[in-house]
Amino acid sequence: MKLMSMREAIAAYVHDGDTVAIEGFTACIPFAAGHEIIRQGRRDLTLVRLTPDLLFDQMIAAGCARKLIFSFLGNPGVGSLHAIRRAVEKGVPHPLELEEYSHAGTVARYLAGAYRLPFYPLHSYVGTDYPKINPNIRFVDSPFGNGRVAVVPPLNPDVGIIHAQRADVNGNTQLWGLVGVQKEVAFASKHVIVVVEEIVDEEVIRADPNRTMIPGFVVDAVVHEPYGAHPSYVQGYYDRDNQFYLEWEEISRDEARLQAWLDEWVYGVRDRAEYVEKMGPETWERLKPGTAPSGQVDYGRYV
Amino acid sequence: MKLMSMREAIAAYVHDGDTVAIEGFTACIPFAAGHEIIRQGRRDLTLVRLTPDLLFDQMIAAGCARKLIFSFLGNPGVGSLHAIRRAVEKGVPHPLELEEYSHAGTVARYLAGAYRLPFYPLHSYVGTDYPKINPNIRFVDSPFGNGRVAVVPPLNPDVGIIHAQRADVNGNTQLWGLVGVQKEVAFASKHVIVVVEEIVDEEVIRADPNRTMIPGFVVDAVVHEPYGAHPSYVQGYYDRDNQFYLEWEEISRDEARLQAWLDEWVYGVRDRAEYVEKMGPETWERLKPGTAPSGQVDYGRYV
Amino acid sequence: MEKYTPSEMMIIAAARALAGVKTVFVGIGLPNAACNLARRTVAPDLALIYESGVYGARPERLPFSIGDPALVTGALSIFPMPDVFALYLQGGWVEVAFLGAAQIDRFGNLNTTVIGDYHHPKVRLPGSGGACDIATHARRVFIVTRLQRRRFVERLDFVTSPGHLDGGNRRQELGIPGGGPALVVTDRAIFTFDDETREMTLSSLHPGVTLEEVRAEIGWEIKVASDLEVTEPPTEEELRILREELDPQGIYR
Amino acid sequence: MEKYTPSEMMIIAAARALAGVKTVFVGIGLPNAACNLARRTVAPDLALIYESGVYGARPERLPFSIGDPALVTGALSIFPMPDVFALYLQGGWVEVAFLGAAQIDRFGNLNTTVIGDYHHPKVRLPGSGGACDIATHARRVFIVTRLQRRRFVERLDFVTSPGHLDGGNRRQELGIPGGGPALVVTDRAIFTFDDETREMTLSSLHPGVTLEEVRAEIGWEIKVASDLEVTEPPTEEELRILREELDPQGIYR
Repeated sequence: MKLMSMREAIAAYVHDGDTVAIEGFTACIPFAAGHEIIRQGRRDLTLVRLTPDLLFDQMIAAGCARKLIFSFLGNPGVGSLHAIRRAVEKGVPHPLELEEYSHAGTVARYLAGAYRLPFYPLHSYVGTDYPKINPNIRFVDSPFGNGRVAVVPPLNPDVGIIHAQRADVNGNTQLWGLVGVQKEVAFASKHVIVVVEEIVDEEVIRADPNRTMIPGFVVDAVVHEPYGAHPSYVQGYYDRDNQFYLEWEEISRDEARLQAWLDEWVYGVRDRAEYVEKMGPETWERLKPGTAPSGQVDYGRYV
Repeated sequence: MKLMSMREAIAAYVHDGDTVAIEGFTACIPFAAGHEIIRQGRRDLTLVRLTPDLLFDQMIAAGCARKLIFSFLGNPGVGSLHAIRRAVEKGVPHPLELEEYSHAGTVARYLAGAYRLPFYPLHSYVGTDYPKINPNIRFVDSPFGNGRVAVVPPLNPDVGIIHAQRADVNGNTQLWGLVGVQKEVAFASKHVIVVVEEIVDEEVIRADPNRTMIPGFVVDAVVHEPYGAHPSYVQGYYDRDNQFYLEWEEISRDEARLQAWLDEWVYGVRDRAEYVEKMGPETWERLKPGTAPSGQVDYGRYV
Repeated sequence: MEKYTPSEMMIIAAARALAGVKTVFVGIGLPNAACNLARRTVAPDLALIYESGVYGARPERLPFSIGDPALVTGALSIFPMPDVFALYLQGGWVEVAFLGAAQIDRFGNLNTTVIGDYHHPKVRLPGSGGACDIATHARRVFIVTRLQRRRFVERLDFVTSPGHLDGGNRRQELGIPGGGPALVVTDRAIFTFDDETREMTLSSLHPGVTLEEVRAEIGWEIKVASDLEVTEPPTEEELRILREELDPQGIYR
Repeated sequence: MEKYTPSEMMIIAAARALAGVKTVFVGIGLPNAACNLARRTVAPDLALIYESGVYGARPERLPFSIGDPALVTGALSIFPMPDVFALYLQGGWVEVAFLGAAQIDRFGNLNTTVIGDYHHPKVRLPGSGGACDIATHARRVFIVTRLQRRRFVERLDFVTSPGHLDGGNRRQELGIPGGGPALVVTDRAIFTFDDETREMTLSSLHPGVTLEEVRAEIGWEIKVASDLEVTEPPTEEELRILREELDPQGIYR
């Protein structure tokens, strides 16, 4: 039984100075968790994410982070992450250390961490400027005389946070739609917080075990937080709030306006439940998808 | 449209001297494909499989193979593979070259092949006798000064054969239950034959895209062969024929009896359809599981 | 039918280049439109692969990003990120990939990382995402971008994605698996790469565009093909499909 | 209740050693019975992981092999083979793993490959399967096997799975991640490994078994713990659960 509130989970597992990986590729971005980290005033975090997205723009604007490990810095489908750009280009509100890879490289760092390997090989980076700016990108000759590959070292975050459709109270987690690197981050991290739209009975999980991506034994906290990924989306539960992604382009261009937004929507609400209420039912109605059932398969009963 | 008969698929993609990987861990072992390879009289194959199982015992007894790459040589839950043991211990019917790994090593060879890497790292083999008997197991120092790992080179079979529950006519393949290394073999192999219990409409595949393990573009031939994995099993479709696995212990101990079995059940039938008919409906009734539906998930309709 | 725009010409030229291709790695925007046009014309078997882990998407709306849920519902397969890069891309299954860039040089090397010094950038750009990996592995890379002098530069501020490096066989010598840039499609002209030197070469001017206009937008002396052509203008059918079926809202006009 | 058999004593002793353990990597047979007994007694949170890629199985029949479909239906999670080895095992999530062997030496190194010379074997055994990987990675390895002189040998014909190598800290010095063999449970006695020398040490005799009987079945001079104990015989409850709930057909008697 690992069920706890977001406040409890963040208080227990995210500490100043920690390396925190928050994953979900476009889908299932754990905004509720990030906002709680902001509210609890965490500082000097090393934030890790393939695609920092709006969430890290907000967390960095709020002053949570010292360093960013990433591979794509953009507001997907819209434009820039202006708070992060201000930190990098002008040191506002304070400088931000960057450690960057291509996506394959960041993924490889998680894999080395999850697989407990001293390095993970990939073919990228030859002929690029990455090795000059990132000493974690090195090269190894194959002992079989069949080539040379880039390698990156393991990344084992202090805590990994992911959002999914559903889990049981022990953290056995099922997700569908884009699955990103959620599984790898969960296995690589020293502690794992899983945030879900629904807590389901263990029998629901057991009915379709191939759908379970994260086994409970790697999970420390299960947080039940409906709409916890807004303004990103959860496949089958709600749509991406593209309107907000467009608005963020304007909000984040202006440091004062961004801080006012944080005051209203992060510091100004107690928790995600209050955020959901404040957004109002018309938001959730607007983002509600139609239905597209998966169909069933039969595992067979063997007695 | 890649649908063809087993006879056509084997004739087109399996040639004398080829390296042939036939996977499926306990479940979904492509017996029908192996029997057709025997019937077509292929010779000098290098057979690859984590767990050779009864199928390779039969193929090696039939004289198809020159070499075996593997990691566990047993009749799972029963005992030995006597035909393979005869070849190894006594050179009967003829000697068999062995190249062996632990499971993690065989898996790593497939991964290096599928990922087009010159090697794949793993932590096994230190302190064992494997490096002495297998020159494909070597060691690499991490350039990050954090240790040393074993590595194995890529394996890219000429053809990979797997069995699954269902596919569409273009080879988009869904499987559930034990999934073994089917996906990795399909991506590592130069040609891929997928054998399925059911050909389904593309819409069935599209209804649950997270269940698709093998995309059609890596598949060369789709063979519709109900009960094609007997005496192994297909989750939800039929049970493992444990009775036959027990019988094989006796059949395979006796070279003459084994050849008689091949005469009757492999050479003596035209194809798997005839084998299924010859087995009789009571076999399929006996092996029929009850029902255990997965439940459905909702992908959401986004318009 | 109304006269076509430079963007439409760019999309249509890119679509034609996909003739016979079966797997393409693509983002949202113009290249996506080009792929969908190709499927309806020169490449009926073309399968689209998105970096987000989607193969065979069939969206019911114009996707907003490569992670749009409409790309997931009804797709043929969804796969995790490690598979996108190691299995699909590094595994060598992608025939053609589309890339854009803030800066491109004469050998098709691309910069999407910074303008200015890396450590003190004037403009911090998004970085690689999958671009470096795509440029490394795709059998052929098609670059789609507007022809602008600030993009077509003599020297990149940062090499994010490898093209033909410093030309010739250097890319192959260093063991980079994919074939590298094969085509640059812009709003004014099409460029290919010389078989030997691997230098970008102007091969076709879109109708009405002059050589001088093209030269003015390129930061080095561009090589010109001896058989410089004029791009075949869009056919009625190409324009009809693009406007009526693929872009009814006129986003790509 | 009827008197217990040596096999039952072996299962029960193995089960007790799982007190407080949460993840165990297990095969079919005696160790499986031990794990299921532990779940009902000393380790209620124990999760079973099978090499076939099953976590949290809840079979409705006695599984015939580790790949039995009854282990799949109703399990908590099914995962592919690369995950079994790289993510679960190499990732360090397995607390205890059970292994058996055809030969075991005084440092818990195991042979399941050949009897005789590798290239001209007298008996060709199954080989590693996952055993080498399990022995490399599990935090603690429990070896369950009958005490027989042909098994407990001075020198292995082949080292399939690493134990404490030649003793002391050699295993750690070479960087093998897991902790190595911690316990050998047999039908006559229990052995642990000396904290310093890592040599197998007789720590407990099952009721009624003599030191001489044990010595006679071991191919080297076995070290004996100074506080050699007699194994606590099975309790009524342990026997009841084993016989009534786990092994009603008496397969493990």
